Amino acid sequence: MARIGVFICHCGTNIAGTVNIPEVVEAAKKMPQVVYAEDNRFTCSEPGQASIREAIKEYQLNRVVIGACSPRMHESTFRRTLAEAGLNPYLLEMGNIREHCSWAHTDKGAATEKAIDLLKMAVARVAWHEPLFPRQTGLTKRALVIGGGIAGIQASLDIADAGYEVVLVEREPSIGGRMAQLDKTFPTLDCSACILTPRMTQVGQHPNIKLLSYSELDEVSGYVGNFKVKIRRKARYIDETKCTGCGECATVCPVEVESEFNEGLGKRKAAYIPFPQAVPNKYVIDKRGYPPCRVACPAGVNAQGYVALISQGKFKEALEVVRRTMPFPAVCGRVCNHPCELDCERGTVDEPIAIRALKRFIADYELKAGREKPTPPSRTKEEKVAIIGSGPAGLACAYDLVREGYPVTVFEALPQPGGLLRYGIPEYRLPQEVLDDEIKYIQEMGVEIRTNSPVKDLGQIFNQGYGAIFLGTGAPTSQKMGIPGEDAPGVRHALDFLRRVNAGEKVTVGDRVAVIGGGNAAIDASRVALRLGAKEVFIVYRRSRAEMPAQKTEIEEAEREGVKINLLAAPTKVLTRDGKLTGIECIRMELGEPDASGRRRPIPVKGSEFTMDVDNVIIAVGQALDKEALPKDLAYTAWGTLQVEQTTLQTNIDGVFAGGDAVSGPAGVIEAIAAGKEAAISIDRYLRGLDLAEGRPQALKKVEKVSKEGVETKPRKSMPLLDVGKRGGSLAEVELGFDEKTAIEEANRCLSCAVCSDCRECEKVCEAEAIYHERGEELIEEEVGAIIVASGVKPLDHTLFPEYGGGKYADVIGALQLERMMSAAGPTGGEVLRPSNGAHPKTVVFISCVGSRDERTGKDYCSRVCCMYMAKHAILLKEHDPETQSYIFYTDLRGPGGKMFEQFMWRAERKAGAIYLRGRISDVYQKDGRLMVSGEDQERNEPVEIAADLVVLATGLMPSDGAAELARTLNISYDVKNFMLEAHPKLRPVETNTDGIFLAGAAVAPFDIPECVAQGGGAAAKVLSLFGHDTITTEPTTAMVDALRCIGCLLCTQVCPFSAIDPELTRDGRTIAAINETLCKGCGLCVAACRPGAVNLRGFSDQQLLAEVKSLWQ
Amino acid sequence: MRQELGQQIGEKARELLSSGVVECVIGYERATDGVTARPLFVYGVEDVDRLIFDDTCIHNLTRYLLNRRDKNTAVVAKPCDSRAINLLLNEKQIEREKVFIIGVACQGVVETRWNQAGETLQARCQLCSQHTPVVYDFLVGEAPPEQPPPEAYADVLEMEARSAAEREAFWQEQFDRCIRCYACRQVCPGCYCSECFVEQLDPLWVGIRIAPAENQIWNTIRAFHLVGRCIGCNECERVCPLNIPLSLLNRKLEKEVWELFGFQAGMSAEAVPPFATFEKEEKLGIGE
Amino acid sequence: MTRFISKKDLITWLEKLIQERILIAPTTKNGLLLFQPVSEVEDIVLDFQNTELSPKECFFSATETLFAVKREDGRTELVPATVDRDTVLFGLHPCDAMGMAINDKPFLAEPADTLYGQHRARTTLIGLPCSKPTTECFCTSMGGGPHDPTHLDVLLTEAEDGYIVQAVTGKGEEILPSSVVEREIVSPPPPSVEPVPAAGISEVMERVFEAPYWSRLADRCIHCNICAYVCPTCYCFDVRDYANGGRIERVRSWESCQSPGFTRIAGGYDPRSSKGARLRQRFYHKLRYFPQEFGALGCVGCGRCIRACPVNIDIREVISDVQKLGAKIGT
Amino acid sequence: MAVEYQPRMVGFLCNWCSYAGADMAGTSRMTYPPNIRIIRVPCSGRVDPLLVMKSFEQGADGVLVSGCHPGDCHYTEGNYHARRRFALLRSLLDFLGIEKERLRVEWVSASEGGRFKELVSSFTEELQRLGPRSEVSP
Repeated sequence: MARIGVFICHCGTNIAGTVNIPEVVEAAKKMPQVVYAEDNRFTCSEPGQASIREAIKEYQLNRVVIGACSPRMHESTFRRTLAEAGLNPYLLEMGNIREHCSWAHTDKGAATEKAIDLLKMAVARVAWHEPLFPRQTGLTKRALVIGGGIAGIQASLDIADAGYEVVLVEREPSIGGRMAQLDKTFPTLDCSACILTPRMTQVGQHPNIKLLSYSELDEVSGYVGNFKVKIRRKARYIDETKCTGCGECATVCPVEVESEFNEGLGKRKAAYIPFPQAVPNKYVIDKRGYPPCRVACPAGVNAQGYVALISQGKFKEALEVVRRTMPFPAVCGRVCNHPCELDCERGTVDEPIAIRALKRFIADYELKAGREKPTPPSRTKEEKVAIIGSGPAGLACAYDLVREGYPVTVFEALPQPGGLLRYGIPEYRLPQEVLDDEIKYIQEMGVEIRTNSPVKDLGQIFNQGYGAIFLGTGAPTSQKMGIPGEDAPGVRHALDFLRRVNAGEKVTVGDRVAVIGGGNAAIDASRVALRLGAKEVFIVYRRSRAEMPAQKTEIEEAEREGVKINLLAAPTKVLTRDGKLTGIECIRMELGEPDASGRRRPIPVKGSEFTMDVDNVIIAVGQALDKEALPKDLAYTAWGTLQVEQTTLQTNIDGVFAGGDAVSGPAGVIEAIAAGKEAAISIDRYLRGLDLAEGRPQALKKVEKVSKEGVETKPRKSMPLLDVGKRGGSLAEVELGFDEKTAIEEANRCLSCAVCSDCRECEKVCEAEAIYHERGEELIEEEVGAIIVASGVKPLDHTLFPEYGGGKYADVIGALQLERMMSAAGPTGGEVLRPSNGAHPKTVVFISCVGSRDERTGKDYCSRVCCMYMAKHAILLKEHDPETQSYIFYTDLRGPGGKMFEQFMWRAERKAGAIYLRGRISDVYQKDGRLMVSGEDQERNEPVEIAADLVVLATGLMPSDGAAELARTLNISYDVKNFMLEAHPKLRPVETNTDGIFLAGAAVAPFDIPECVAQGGGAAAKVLSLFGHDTITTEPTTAMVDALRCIGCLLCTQVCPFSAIDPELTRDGRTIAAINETLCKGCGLCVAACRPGAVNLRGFSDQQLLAEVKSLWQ
Repeated sequence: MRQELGQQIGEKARELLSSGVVECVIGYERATDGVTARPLFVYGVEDVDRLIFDDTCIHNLTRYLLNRRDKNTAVVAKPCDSRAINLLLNEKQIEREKVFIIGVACQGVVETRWNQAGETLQARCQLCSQHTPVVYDFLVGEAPPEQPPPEAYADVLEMEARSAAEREAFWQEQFDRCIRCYACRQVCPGCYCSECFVEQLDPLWVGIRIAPAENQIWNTIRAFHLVGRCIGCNECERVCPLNIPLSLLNRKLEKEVWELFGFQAGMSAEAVPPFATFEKEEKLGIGE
Repeated sequence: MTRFISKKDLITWLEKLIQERILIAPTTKNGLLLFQPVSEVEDIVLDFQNTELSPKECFFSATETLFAVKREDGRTELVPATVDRDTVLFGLHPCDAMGMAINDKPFLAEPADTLYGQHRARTTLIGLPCSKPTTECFCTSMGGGPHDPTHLDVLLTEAEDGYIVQAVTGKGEEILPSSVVEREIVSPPPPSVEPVPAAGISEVMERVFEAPYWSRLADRCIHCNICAYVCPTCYCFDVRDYANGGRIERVRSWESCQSPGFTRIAGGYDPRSSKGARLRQRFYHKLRYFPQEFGALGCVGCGRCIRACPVNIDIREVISDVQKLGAKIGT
Repeated sequence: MAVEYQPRMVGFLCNWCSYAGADMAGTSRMTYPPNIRIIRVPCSGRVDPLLVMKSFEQGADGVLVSGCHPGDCHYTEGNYHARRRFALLRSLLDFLGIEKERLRVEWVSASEGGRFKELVSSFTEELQRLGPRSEVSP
């Protein structure tokens, strides 16, 4: 039973002047459970408090209601009073009869009535109060600082110097932040690097600072004093502990991209440090995934890698990159259907890189220059592998296995190795000697090839001690069409035809030849027929041109050579007279619905038959397996191809694998190579007794975003061809290949999509052996007691302001770009140059408030530093070149404080002769190679137009990328501009509303350097004052869960802003919500969200609030 | 067709029970009036032939999954019912691997009363565009061809168009009838609190009285607790012995949630429900 | 000779009753047929099968105040609720009248429930025979019948252009108007009602208590309170004190053994926490415990619970299942 | 002349902004109608719709829920949750015939004493315009 005492305060006349105190006291005495009521002149005074203490004792009060001022004013005072009287301090409730009543109302009657109601509510509520006890927890005296700019550096050093450990996390490869990019600082014109780099070095060497550069915060859990943070250490590909910073990797790196540190004005390599004084002085390889060309290649040949090396003239090294994957650079450089080019990102700018031609170039280069005999890889494995068929699939498989250390024997039924490469592709596309050389290379690598060795019995092979077999027997027979007269003399099959020609047999053709089909074999056959002397060659194809499977360039060349293509026609009958072929009867087709292959199905048009007079018919409508020649017991698919397990390529026979055309049906060379490679993986695993399928197929992660900014269009180099006139009667190669200069120029068009091209040149030169191209990112966990957020700012992108020429004209630059140019260590070596032509600008116009103080951009705030840096730039420009004239268009000039800011602008105007013009710019346009800046001089109220050489946009500052995500990860507030929100803008500027998380520097608002440093120090002081205690006291007004009512829907965990609720398993196996009281801040969101009312809030319980409501108007 | 569905469900049930995949199959059988359907719990293959499915199978059986949380159970679910499974998964009440869902592609069900089955589809079925369950393991039946759904909220709009006084009078009359039998709650797959606020003694939100003031709070908060959670199976309205148009309330809120947040309950088990999240910049007619 | 009242005279009589007393009769509202106070005779529905809710409400309200507490100048006084007007309950069928008789047993057994007693005493029951029993009616198996006048004060049986009047009790006799005449008229035969195998059910129930049948039956039960609230003989209630607006009163409201917390006791223990146990309780109460205690089955066979149950828990099916089960288990 | 109808109002004010804003109104001696009864809550997101319903049941003609401006919540997100919850409750109440205007949800910061005064005054006038709620029989 509650024994409630009510104490009414007069507060002098503050309350008593409007509220009838005696009436209120009398009413209070009648309220339920009230055993005592009195009034005091000033309850908060010592006599007033003494009176409460006495009454508690005398009347054995166990609850106290005080009708006085706002609890926000004196609740803590009276809680102490209760504690002094031996009561739990939380058994107090205040009725706010001053701020909410006597001061807000004038009618004495109504005010008195309201005061009574407010006390009634307080009395009803206090009856439900329970004793509450604050909690104490321990803390980890270790701090996390996020951001290695000047604010973060200062904070880290201050905490570390005080003897506590600091984990400093910096997203970039080096600390230094924005300040490191600056040339000079205002208004003292100190050299920014000179004052910053000693500090950076100090951080790098401080025994108490653990510097994690190139890292980002991933996850935070825990609470003040006891945070657990996960930090994502981005993949650096260079071991920090080994890297000596020598920079050899960067020297040999063939890839150049825009330097972020130099604001895009210079280049850096894919292996880089952002600037020479970087801390830590450890290189990073910028690898963004796999380039689209490599992802598109079925065999995963690293096109970007060899293209990058070609661009550097490293042809031999480029060839090594190809051979790292497969042994057919010359073959694929000629006949590959190059899916890489289809996906080439350059194609979205203008045209794809001529990747195939480049590959051919490096192969030819070696062929011409001659190559050294390769050192065969050492034989590390015992088990022998047999490869049946020496086509591209078989040889690719053999090549990979021999490099794995296996003894490999290739069995070839025909007299020469090469399979379809040898017998199916005409000389004018793939000269025999080119193929010979590639095969020779494979043999030199240790692959044994036995020609004239058909295999009919796999058991025999196994008996000879081979541990595994790969079948790469291809699809060497032509399919028939199934029309009358197909067997007539004069009808030939394309593969047979080509094989005979390639084998050097004497083959003749008639004057008029019809070739049936639309694939590469049809084109090849028709062009060979021409070369053998046919006068007219017709291709008859049943669909339209778009559906022709042959390569486009091949079709074009065929037509240029005179081949005629009869589309939408299908032969129905081969016509003969006296046993001699006279022609074919065809029927017109039209296209219907798409079929299984996705191509539109051709449908004959009734009555549209026509005849063609020809002497020969060459059928090229499809290829099939030669089942007769294949060993028995193999399983086949419904399509007549070998049946294999899709990812592992294992056939129905244990230890026998198959790939290439024998499995896929007729396909490209590169597909066959890819299959051979896959089979090699399977065979290796098979022989080592490993799981065949695990982790396969392995998909390469394509690079997500490719920067194409500022790429100028440049046409693709075209392949020089043999004159059409010179082709007839000869099988000379039609494509002539690139020369060195063309190749380098073409290679330079590459966008370096993945940045690092994975060429591995750096590995060769790194003496420290610090490079690990395969090593991925890493997540590490740290425990800290406090966190300082110093995530900083960035300037708005000046190219977003085309109205000022930003992004439109090269000579309109951002202020930070100017800063980089002025820096002696910058991209221009300290010279200010016009980006368009490299000339010294004489007239420079500054435009202020670009993007800031602008409601359109949503950045309606002043960025605070621009007025000063414009003055700085004007002064420095004059120093760099006395002939420079600066104009500064401003909105108004802000140079606050007593630190010579105002005077600095005077100096710019008076000493450096900068002309300040008040007014906005209406237009920037180009005229006669200069930039015309037209605007208004508001002071003279007249239009002005200035012909400038360089326009500098003083863009405003905005929070760094990802600031909002960071705030969300940390669970701290941020404003609509994504600046971090202080706990109080005046009194708690470096604290957040989350205990233990502090703010420093420009993450809060645009600050200049000394402000950032002061804030860094301030935040450090807050951390140190926290670390001065051994425990942390937390408020007891936390949430609690009724385990019986909780239904485990866990909605509360979703609404809790502090991640203070976790699922917990009860003894009877139910999942319920459990409050982490140390994390709980007592907001009560969970309480209102909880449908069954299982969560309640101490101090603001459902019962307490409901009692207040129920006491109303009684 | 109808018989076929029952047989297909029966065959699946036989397979699931005999292979031990589930311990029980919850489906429908003919009720004792010989006209309507009732829930059936099949534990053994001997009872699978009792399973039926036709347009009188109106019950949402998913609610029963809550009684069998720790046992492997198969349940027959119409598209609307299937949304409740997502709701319960989202609210972590059931485990997906313990439930085998025999989904029924639905052509709609009819209004039934004891001994009577209507001729035409239920109004909600006529407005329905979800003819295939949103989640299932095995599907029987065939969805009807898609048709553009008519105005789904005609009755809600009609009620909104009335004056406040008319609306108040209407609902007062409806709620006055309520006898607080809680059939609406007991049948609802979303009402699974172990102790409903309306029956709690501490705090005493609502007393035991079966009287207008209590009835109003009960019905209002019941509807509110289903914001973003009601999956529209209409079971509450069906079971109400006093024909209180509860679905009108539910659908009003469903409409608001759709218009404000583009959210529909139970369409996926992963989607974050509207009261579990927020958008900083949303305009909801509050404090603007 | 038989007593008779013409339809015209009946209307006049009812009009008079409306003036003098509260007349409660079946009326349709919102498509529901319910016993409600009527002010116009034409609102009364005479030809019906069964009302949605039983007329037990007239004696045992869904919610009613039992007594109020008056506090004045430190004195506390209990003011019991009283019934101060006479009521006529018109149009009830014999099964509902029998339901009342069943409820009388617990309510009026000593110590009697005075408020219930007052309601009963001041209410006259004018019944109509049941001419069209529903398919789910089974009153004859529960000891009643469609034309059974036993528990009524007056029974009016429609015949020719009026009604045969049967005054069953003195209270009934008193209320009859003078327009009742004697006439030679034959009462129509009662309609037939489908029987259920209820013979000896009470004894059979004894043997099947532990059968798994009950928990399987409860599988589909959703444990709402519909069956109890539509039932003419379910009389469970809860009592709570209310303090509101300075007024304190003790209130009784319907409650049901089917609701999950019904038997929960202080400390949280619930002897009937399982669904099967709760559903079993309902049937045992009607078919076993009530007969044991009061010598009659606790069901009148009105079929309301069958019709209203959302999941077709059908007491007829339960009775016949129990019989089969009993036969299997043996004595 | 008849006495002006005096509506009854309950205000649930968050401790950090709106309660302090009401304090500020008092401290600045801004006067407003005495009809409102204020209940202090930690956050507008703490207010369970049941409390609002109970207030109406208790006889309130209008209920005010007030918290920090969006983005300013002491607990970072409470008012956003409140906004969603009460947007729906208002629609529901309106549908039930309890006019939207009777449940006001507003943002008042600790410094906005004037805004609080204006709010209570305009709410009182609005409720006077709407008139008393119709009685739900007990």
